[in-house]
Amino acid sequence: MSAVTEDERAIKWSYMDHWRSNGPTGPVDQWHSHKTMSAFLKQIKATGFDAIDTFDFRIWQMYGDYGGPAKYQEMVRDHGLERIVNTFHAADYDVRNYAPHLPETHANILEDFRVTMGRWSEIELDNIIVMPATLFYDMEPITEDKLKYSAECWNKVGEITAGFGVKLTCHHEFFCGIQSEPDIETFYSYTDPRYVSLFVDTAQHCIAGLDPVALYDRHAHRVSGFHFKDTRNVATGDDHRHRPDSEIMAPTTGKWFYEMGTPHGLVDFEAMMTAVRDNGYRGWISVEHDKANKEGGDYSESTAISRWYAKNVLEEIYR
Amino acid sequence: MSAVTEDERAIKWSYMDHWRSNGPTGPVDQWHSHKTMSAFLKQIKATGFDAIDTFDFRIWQMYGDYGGPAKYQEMVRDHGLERIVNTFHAADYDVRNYAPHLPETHANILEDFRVTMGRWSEIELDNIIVMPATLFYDMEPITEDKLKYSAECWNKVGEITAGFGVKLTCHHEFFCGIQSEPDIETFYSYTDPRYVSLFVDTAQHCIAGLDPVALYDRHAHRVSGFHFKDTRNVATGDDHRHRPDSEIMAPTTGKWFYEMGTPHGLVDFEAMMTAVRDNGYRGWISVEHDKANKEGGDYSESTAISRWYAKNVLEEIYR
Amino acid sequence: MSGIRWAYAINQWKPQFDDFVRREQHERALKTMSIAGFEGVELTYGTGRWEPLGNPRQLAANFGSVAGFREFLHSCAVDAVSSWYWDPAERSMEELTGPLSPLTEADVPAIVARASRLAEALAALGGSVLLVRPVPGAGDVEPLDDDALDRVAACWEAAGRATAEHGIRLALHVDFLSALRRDHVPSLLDRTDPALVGLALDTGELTAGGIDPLAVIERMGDRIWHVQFKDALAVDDAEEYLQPHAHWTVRVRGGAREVRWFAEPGAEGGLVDFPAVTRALVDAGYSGWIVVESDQSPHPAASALLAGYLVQRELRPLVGSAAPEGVS
Amino acid sequence: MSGIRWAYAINQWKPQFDDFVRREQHERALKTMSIAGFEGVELTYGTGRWEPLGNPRQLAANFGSVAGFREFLHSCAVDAVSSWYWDPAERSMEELTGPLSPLTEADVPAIVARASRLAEALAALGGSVLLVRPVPGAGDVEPLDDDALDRVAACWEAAGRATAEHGIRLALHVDFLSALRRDHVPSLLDRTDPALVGLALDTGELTAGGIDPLAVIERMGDRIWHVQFKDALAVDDAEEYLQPHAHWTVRVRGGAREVRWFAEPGAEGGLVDFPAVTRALVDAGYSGWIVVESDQSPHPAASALLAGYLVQRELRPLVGSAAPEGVS
Repeated sequence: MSAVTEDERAIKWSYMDHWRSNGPTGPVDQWHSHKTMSAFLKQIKATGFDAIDTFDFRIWQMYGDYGGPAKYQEMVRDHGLERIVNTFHAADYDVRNYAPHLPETHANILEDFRVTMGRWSEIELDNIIVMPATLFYDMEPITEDKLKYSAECWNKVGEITAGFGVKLTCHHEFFCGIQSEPDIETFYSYTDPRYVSLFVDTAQHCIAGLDPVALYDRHAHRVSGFHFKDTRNVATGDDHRHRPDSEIMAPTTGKWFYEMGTPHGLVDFEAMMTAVRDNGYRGWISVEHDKANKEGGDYSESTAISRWYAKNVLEEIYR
Repeated sequence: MSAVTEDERAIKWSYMDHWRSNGPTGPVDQWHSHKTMSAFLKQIKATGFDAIDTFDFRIWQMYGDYGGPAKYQEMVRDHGLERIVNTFHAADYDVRNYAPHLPETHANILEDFRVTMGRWSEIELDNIIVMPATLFYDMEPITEDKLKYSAECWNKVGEITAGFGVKLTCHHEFFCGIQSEPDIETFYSYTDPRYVSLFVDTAQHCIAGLDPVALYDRHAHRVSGFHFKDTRNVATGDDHRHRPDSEIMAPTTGKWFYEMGTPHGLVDFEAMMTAVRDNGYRGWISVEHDKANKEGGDYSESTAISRWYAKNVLEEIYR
Repeated sequence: MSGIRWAYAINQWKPQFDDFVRREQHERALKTMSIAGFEGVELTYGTGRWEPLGNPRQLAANFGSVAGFREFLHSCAVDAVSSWYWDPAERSMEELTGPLSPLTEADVPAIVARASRLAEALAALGGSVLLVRPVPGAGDVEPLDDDALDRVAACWEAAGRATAEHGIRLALHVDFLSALRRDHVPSLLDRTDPALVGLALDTGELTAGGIDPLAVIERMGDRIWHVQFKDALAVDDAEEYLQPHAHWTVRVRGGAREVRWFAEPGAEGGLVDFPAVTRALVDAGYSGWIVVESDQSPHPAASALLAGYLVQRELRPLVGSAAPEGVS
Repeated sequence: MSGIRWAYAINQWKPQFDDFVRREQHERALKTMSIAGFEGVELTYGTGRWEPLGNPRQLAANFGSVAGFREFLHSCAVDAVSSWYWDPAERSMEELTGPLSPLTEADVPAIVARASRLAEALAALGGSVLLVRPVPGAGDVEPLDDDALDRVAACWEAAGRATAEHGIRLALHVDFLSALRRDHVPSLLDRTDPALVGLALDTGELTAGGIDPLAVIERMGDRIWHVQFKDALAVDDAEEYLQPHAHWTVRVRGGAREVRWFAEPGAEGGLVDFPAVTRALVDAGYSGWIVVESDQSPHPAASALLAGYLVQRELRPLVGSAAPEGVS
């Protein structure tokens, strides 16, 4: 194999901020202290990731503990990583005041994004990622009108984020209101490709019963990123509308998500990477394995295994 | 419910020595230090166990760290537990020198038990528990002759242990040479009830495809104890003869054993306890859940759950 | 025979927001407490769908009703929710409210209403005490003057009146970061009606704050309505509690030394003399729940069992309370 | 560009006899090492069916043949077994032998034969060094006199001659409990043919034994055939190593203080200056494997990745060795 220089690489790898290590009183996340953050960044760098993604709600710790996103990003760089690529906007969806399918809540949502983007403006982000709907049970029945209102909401949000040079991109959790194949298609038919992108989470689509490769192929022109993660279960019955929560509490499994490279995974990552190549995608792929520590798992190991797989399997297909 | 006084209790509960806690360099067993031993005994006592069982190979640590079995038993008593009830003789079976179905190895086996029983003679034990055969793959094909030789071996061993006031009792691992229902029946037909007892491990029989309750009912007159533990899997295919090991390495599962009271368990403990009552058994029931820490488990929790089940479910049937 | 009953606090089982959400985890935790000899469980207020035991609405969402949760408790052989800990500065996603402060008069009606709802549920769960964080942390508010103490007293007296309607007592839980820590507890108590507001004695918090729990029992024993037994592994002798956001930087992170502050009673290195505290409580005529806790624990089941051993073998004999049936 | 290559020791993944037995666990450990930038893996001798990586017979039982194991390594992107650690005092269930001692002349043929078999397998696995524990612990044998040192030297020279036939070097691994610890290493080395017997430098063991690894490199650099980088968190300055069964009471249990002795390079509180040791090795012209290890670890994957970071970012640049393809 010939060496590929940095400049020639079409794909770089970012690690999405989910992590637990073991503190003296139980599991802690990397934001626990400077020490735990440094240990986290060292491990991400050691496995060959190029950068990290994060969550919006981390900005408070960036300000409180590091002096803001730019200063925090300096620490990231001191550990040999490039930067923060994407942020995930984890909103408190509520039909009373924050629900994309309900136009009366849009003003509140738009204001939230104006404030949020201002907070992040001191660093350069590629995407702000959103779940584009409330929980499924708060939106059903899913009607064309509701999908249209949602699309209108995100068109406007995307215009705001674009003003900050950041793409608004949608990440369809299997338990959110827009997760079935027809609903996703309808939703995108109403969105403006200039303002609303698709962020393909391989596991979430797979759990919802979609083929993530086919979904990507259909929308490749507006895909602005990926979460490469695996699952061992497709949602059954009412899993996607399980009250009060599907992500952790659905009866089918106590652990929906696994790192790629795990045995018994349902996602065909080789096909996915081939599609990424064939669609000429260049840029970042994010790796995620939220809740990896459940049922005896270990974040350090899951991170190593997933990055091993990226390097030894996926980069042989495209890099 | 009327209170049952100590003297009236037909059943007491003993905890079989498998345990891991978390040391500074990884999992450690309770024999790691006086501190870890004390923490172990406290937790066994706190859940209401009356006593403990142990392994033969622990005797070296009893001598090295505590001054011998009697001194160690004093520490057990200082923690409010009665005594050491049973010991498990984990021998290195080998067709070259230690195989009950091979008469040429019997002299070596008998000598081993003479030495072993001498080592234990300073305390009173109820049973010395053995796996009555080599690994399945070292004994197969299982012939009537081999079962007969094995029985002869254990008859002689039992005579030795009886001389020390201790019952020789057989514990049929699903992966040992004597584990199927017909082979177990043949084996006992050749053993002398005065010298060879049966120790019913609910999970092992269940994994091997036997109904442990029916087995117990057939042999109740010579059952000298129990391991109450659960499983979620019955052995399939070559699990019982998996080379080089079935107990940890068989492909079906990475964790054969669970504490009783776990969901999805295959053992019917209520039926078992009813049979114990109906057969008029009085004495000790041992609780075991070896390798409880695998796949994210926790020995403290498994111990609590199993003893909770004994108290709140089984003691309602018989105590 | 005293009227002391023993419970265990569930908070140690939830180190991170996405932990301890599933029913089977709650079941195992409750059975562990039960078999360790505890009759009750103390809950901690929480909000949102990953806090199924956090508030009455979540209990209803997860167990059909508050009564459904009590049935679940009974199925785990736990008799009651002894108590509920609530800091009004915690937001409520269910009620769309942000932090509430007893120092802000406009917040008082909402605080009283929330206290009343928690007390109503607690009564249905067999409990007796609502614990509240009476004021924010010392680093997060102006020093408390007489006027501030008057407002705080009025707020909790009103809340105590509301909880009393449900037969629930309201007890002020003063932690080691509290703006009350230094000298204000007596001043605050003196401003409240002893029939409406009591004190929750937390051995670990007091010790970490450099205060001897025995001295508190001696001085204010007649106001103690609730007791928490946790051990302290370190003392904040550098006054780190005066820093802003000390809840995070000092309590969670462990301050400049990154210490672990708390553990279950009997933990190695623990600073609290539990037999002495137990004897002092009996001497002071204390009657009610003693809730054992470790706050957080790397191994919650082990913490509960080790604490259970201490209670069964050393502390319960001092109290003379009857053991729950089957525990010797 | 030096001839230094980096490997990681697998022993940290097996804290207890029934751990780390299944194939998928080995696969995950090897992939973790690989992605952390290590080309090789060091094995530790073990015996019985729960030691699938412990000796050539177990490799054959589990992977069809030694070559089958090498294919498995390659499938995990690990290039070679760098080395194998063997203490002849470990029994062999496969060969039905008990402890062997280089001090006992009757044991020497068996030691030589075992060393030869391990070397043969090691050669097939791409390795280069068989590490041996040259003598028992200080508390478990009589003090070594000249005669004893002569016997030990003769044993290992014979073993070294046998391993050399397979192209494998034999290196003496002197740990902090060794009867050689005090002053005997030079005396023993002087008695052996420098072409047949070398030294394994273990930074952690030396430091825990109160010996500066830099001094050893300076004095015996030309005899160093193998290097292990582990960190020491404590020093045995009370001479606990002189106790009988120190392998258990001092090494495993941590001695009277119950300390954790060892951790991966770069661990908090580590006493070894790895950049200085690395520079000294380069200056001494060392060529061969540097095996990074933590001995035991509560979190093996984290240990491997943290050590990988140190190697990639700090140590490899000092050595000037090429990074494995794809590691920057």
